[in-house]
Amino acid sequence: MDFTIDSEQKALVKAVRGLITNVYDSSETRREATATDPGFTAWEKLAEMGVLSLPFEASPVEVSLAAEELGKVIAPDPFVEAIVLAGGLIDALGTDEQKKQYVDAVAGGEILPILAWMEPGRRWSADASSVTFADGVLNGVKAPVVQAERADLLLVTAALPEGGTGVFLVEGATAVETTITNDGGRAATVTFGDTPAVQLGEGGDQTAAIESALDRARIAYAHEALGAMETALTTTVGYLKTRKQFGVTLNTFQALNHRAADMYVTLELARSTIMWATIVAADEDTTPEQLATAASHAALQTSVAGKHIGLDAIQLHGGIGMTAEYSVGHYASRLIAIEHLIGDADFHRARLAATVGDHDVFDPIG
Amino acid sequence: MDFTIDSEQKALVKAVRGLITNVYDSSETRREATATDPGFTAWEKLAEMGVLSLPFEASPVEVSLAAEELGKVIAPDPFVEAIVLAGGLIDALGTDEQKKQYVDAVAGGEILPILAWMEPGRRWSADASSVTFADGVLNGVKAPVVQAERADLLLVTAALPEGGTGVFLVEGATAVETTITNDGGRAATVTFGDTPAVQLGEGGDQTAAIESALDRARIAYAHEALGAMETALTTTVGYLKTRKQFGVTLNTFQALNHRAADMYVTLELARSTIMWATIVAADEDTTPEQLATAASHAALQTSVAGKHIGLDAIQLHGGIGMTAEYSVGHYASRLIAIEHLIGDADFHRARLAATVGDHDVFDPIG
Amino acid sequence: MRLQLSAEDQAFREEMREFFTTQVPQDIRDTMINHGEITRDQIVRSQQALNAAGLAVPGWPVEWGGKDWTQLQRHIWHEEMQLAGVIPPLAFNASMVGPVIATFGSQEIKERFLPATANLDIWWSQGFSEPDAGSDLAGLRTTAVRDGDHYVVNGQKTWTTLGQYGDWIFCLVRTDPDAPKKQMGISFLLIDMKTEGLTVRPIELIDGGHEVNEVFFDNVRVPVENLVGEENKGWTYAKFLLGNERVGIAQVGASQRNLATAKDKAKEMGVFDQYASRIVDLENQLNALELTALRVAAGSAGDKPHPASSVLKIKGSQLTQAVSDLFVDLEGPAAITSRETRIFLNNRKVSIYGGSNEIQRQIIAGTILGL
Amino acid sequence: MRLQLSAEDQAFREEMREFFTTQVPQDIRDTMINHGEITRDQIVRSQQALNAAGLAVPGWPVEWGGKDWTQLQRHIWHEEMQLAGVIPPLAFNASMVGPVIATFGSQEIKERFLPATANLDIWWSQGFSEPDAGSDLAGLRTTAVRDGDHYVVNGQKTWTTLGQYGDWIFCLVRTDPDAPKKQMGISFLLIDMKTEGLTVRPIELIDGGHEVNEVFFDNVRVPVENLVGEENKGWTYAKFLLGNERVGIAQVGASQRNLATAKDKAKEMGVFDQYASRIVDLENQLNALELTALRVAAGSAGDKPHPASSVLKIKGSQLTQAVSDLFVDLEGPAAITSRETRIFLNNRKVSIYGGSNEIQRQIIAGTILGL
Repeated sequence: MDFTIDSEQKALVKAVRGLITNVYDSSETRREATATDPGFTAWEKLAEMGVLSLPFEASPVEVSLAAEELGKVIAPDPFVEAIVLAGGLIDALGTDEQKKQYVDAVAGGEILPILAWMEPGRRWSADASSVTFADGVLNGVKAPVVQAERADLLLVTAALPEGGTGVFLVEGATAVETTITNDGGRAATVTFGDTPAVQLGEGGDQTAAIESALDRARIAYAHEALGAMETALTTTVGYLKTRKQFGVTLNTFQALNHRAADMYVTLELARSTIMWATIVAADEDTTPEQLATAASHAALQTSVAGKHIGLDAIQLHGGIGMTAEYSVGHYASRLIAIEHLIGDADFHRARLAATVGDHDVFDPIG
Repeated sequence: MDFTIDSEQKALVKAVRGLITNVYDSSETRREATATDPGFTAWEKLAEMGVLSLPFEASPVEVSLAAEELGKVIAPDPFVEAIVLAGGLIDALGTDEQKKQYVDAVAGGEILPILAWMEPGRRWSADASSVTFADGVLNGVKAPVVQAERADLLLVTAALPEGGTGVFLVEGATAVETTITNDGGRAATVTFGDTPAVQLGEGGDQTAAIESALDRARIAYAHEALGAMETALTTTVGYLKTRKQFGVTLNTFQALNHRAADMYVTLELARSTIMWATIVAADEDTTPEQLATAASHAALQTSVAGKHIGLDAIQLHGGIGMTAEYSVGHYASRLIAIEHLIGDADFHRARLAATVGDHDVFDPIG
Repeated sequence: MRLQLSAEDQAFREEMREFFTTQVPQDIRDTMINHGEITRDQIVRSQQALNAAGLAVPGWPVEWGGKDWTQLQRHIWHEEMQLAGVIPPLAFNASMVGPVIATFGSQEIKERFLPATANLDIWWSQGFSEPDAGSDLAGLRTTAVRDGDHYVVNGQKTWTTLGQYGDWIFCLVRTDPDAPKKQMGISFLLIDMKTEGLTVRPIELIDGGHEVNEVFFDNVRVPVENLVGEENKGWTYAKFLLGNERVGIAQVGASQRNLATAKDKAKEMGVFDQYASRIVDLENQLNALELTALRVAAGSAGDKPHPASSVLKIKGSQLTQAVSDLFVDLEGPAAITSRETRIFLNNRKVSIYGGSNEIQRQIIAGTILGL
Repeated sequence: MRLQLSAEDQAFREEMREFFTTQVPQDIRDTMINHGEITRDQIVRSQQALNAAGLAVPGWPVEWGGKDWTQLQRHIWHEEMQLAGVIPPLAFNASMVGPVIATFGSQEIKERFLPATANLDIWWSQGFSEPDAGSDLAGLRTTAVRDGDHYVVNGQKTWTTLGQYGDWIFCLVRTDPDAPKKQMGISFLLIDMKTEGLTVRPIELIDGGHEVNEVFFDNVRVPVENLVGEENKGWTYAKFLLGNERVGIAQVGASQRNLATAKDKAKEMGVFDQYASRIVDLENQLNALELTALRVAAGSAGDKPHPASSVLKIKGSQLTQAVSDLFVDLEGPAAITSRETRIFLNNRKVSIYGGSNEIQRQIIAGTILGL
């Protein structure tokens, strides 16, 4: 068991941090970026630095370290969505030819792929139901699909005629209705009407691969959230130290300091679980079931901790924390969004409940 | 809608308070009382004052006011168990002859009746299952039965041969194994082996009457708990004002004061629900279903508030709160006991969940 | 103790329910119930419908349109209004500046402003908070210097809710910078927002909405007759104003209506059973809150704020947020684009404004518990 | 980053698990696992079994029976011990007075006490807390006045856990009442509990148990050679002692074992599904705690307490209590007579002793966050 990172990984962290804090050098810069479509501006630089190739060339550890740095400034670039999730699925399922066609282009930032998997009225199931594939075409509606309009390539989960769920590739125009998400991003309702599509990979039921890709993405999202929580706490502590009321700085008030201490407790516990989940994902002996368990543990910590830290960061700031010009509100917004992208606390509790009775003591390193 | 009490009721409160604070004039006196069987010492005086006749002669309002005063000093006398619950059931179900035989004697303190309704492994169901009645005799085990050993008359719920549950009267010796309860009281496992018994009242299934009697008892218990919570908070506030640490009184520490404020918020909200439940019970137009809903609302508030206030009272005291010589620990113990006598939070949430979808806005005065 | 309302209050309640559910335009109530965006026009039409029936400003003196209601009746009025999805009268007019003018203003100022205020012909904004003051209201720095028949006002206000719609603004200004205590030397001034030198700048909130503003005063000349009461007595009037608003502080009717809507939504989505326990918990807590509000209303004598007002504020804000949280979770993945999430984010304000919950705990600890 | 333990640590873990589950008397482990009452004899036998295998005092210097283990190995040792239901070595001996004597004591005092301390031939009690001090340890008032070759000790200690079994007691006493700061003028004294003038009075706790005591000193004469280190330097040794105990502070192994037992119990009672979500939540939090303890153990260098120790203390105590609460609720109506309820009440102590959770928050706010 080793939680430390090596010198190369440290160098990666430093490089990503340098890049991303340069692009989003203030809350205002990020706001400007999200105000204009597609809502993010670091993509080319991330491609140039090789960050977009991490899921294909490095381990989940490097992916998570990068995601955490992006989370610290809540970079709006769809690294987890496009690269970890959609890109990861191409890498996992694609035929040699498909990989050849797409992987380098995705890693190079030339093609932005997006996985359209969620369906209206359903809750984070890996299988598709309302979108179906038959006779070479897709029909049905997917929503919300993050960055669907900007995407060059949609990966669409669809119910197969013979049962099971497959992943299908759609390039070019589809009926997309985009809205601004509550964290300043973009998401769309995508409607397929006899839309021609080819299946990714060798065909057949791909539900298990989709589930594992989602679990890897959940872990990366958890790291993004971890970065966001850390900044939210740091910002709050800084505010308590400097903001004066009634003639004294806010850290004169013990009740506020203790609230900040509780946020720190939450943060450090979440950090441990989230780091561990990455280590589980990086281990070559990990089974899909172990990956699912680790992802759900990380997601549950992320949901509960994200809400605690995000919302208390606003409360401890008072009115300023409610404004779009100040940073912490955006961190809370992003943390709430991540919770509903990875599956909320109820969802992951139910997922873990299915197996919690099968073991005695849960051993994270066993 | 009127939460105020009239001058006669105020006089009752004053009289009960005078009596009970005289009998249990300190935490030490109460400890001495619970150290010797049967564990309570105010019974005769409560009978003399007429407190034991309240369920038979007055309304639930008077019963609740008395219970609250007993709760303020956590009087160990089984007022709710014997008088409200068992006595109330005799009054509700008994034949004229049975009432004549028992009610005055119960109200006069000459006969202590106890309802044996809980069964090992079951959770607060009004119907009996493991204790059965057939051919004039009872068989099976009841536990825990509060004050069974001291009881002069056991009312035993038992499954009827033809289905349903009846209430049976058992006088005199039964196989009773008594233990000290965690709040300093007495409870027993009572075993029936071909024990002769006669049914209370006219016979047949009496589950509905048992349920209503339990609900009335739950509301009285809630008032007892309310009294206990009030004293626990008052004691804590007094301690914070006077106890010195680091050279200053504890109320110098804002974090502790805010914890006490949260206890007050919890107390006042619980008080409103519990008072309302009594008013519902006292209203002659109230249906058994409305009574059940009110009782569950009161019980749920009692469970959650009792735990919050009881446990934080100990925490805010520190070590002294852990000791048997000091008072607050006993208040916490009694509050935890009440929670498990009336049905815990989960039980009442489930009970309310059965009907929560049937109405739009819940109107407490409709 | 008695469960039912008195026959009189029962009749009153039915009258209110009847009025609110039939006499206030349906489009307004539908927008409220379905969590839509409320327009300025809807707020004005709603209040004018109320005012036409004499139901907009019941807390005012009778001669200015008020009702001689009990606190319980005012509670019922507010509760039924919220349950029916009616927009309550604009607080700045009905609960804030109106009562101050009615209590402390000259006859001339009353006649000039009160009828228009009750009918929302004048839309009032509030100029109390300042950027560096936060919860420390008395630390305000906006000045008003006498110059002949005018005050010249300079400074900045912030958190001015719906200031973009405002016709007039009531302000606390510092008229005596040399007063020995910061609470002294403050005056209560009424300012026409069209006056030269006054500018309103929107503040965007985290839900993307524009609901609060900064208001800048650059040598704004205000006629001395716009002073309410006496010069340098403004803090007294402000305290009166802040203590006045205790009916409806818990927003319990709105939360109850929202919880009922959430039940319907959960049923529609087929997830009712999954959320039943959480709904029960919220209903149980809302019931406790409603009953506490009734106790406070029934137990309030005269104009003294009941000490339990802070309880209503803390629990009311927590439950507003908790019900809102339920809506977000019901949305599932759609929460990332849902208006419910924006409402949830916006609702973070309710535990901050009007005296944050930390301030309320401080009040309970100090005033009630004597800590 | 690496998931598995190193081959060496993996072997170490298996060795520990093998030892604890086979070489410690079964009756002791059964009593622990089934939440029974532990006797003095069981505690002694358990520690002597560990000591015989060289596993009682791994944190001590090697020459006095310690092991040159990494922090991670000490964590594994403690974790496996708790998972197996083995009673950990008596903290007063193994983690408190032992390390102080080994670090600050003279050679003579080491030889005299350390072997007997490791083997629990001497049962040590702790004489730190006093009735009026609480969390303010340095405010102690028990005095030791030099009289020839003796100190004469007068005063009172309290919260002396298991003092009824004690052979000796290590005490903080005030040797210089005129010292300029209260932390100065304190000495660290070893006192034979059979000395005349020393009396132990039991304190009953709210669970009805007798686990702590008051200890009274009435002109108790203590030979000067029983002083550890230098006179008036006792506060330094006390701080060392208090900072020393970071392995096992979270009691995570015990909580994990208890949660596993709770699962079995819920299944037996046929209520597993009802409690599954709560069990998941606890397992999720315990996992986070265990991983944090591993991070702290792996990241600790030398003898400095890791700043996250307060995190372990706060969350560890909360989860000890939460798992205990689950046991109570599983009991249903039987909770009123159940031993689980007494354990639950007793467990209120874990958020109070060893620096209450309020003190821990203060440490986090001050030391870590710089507030």
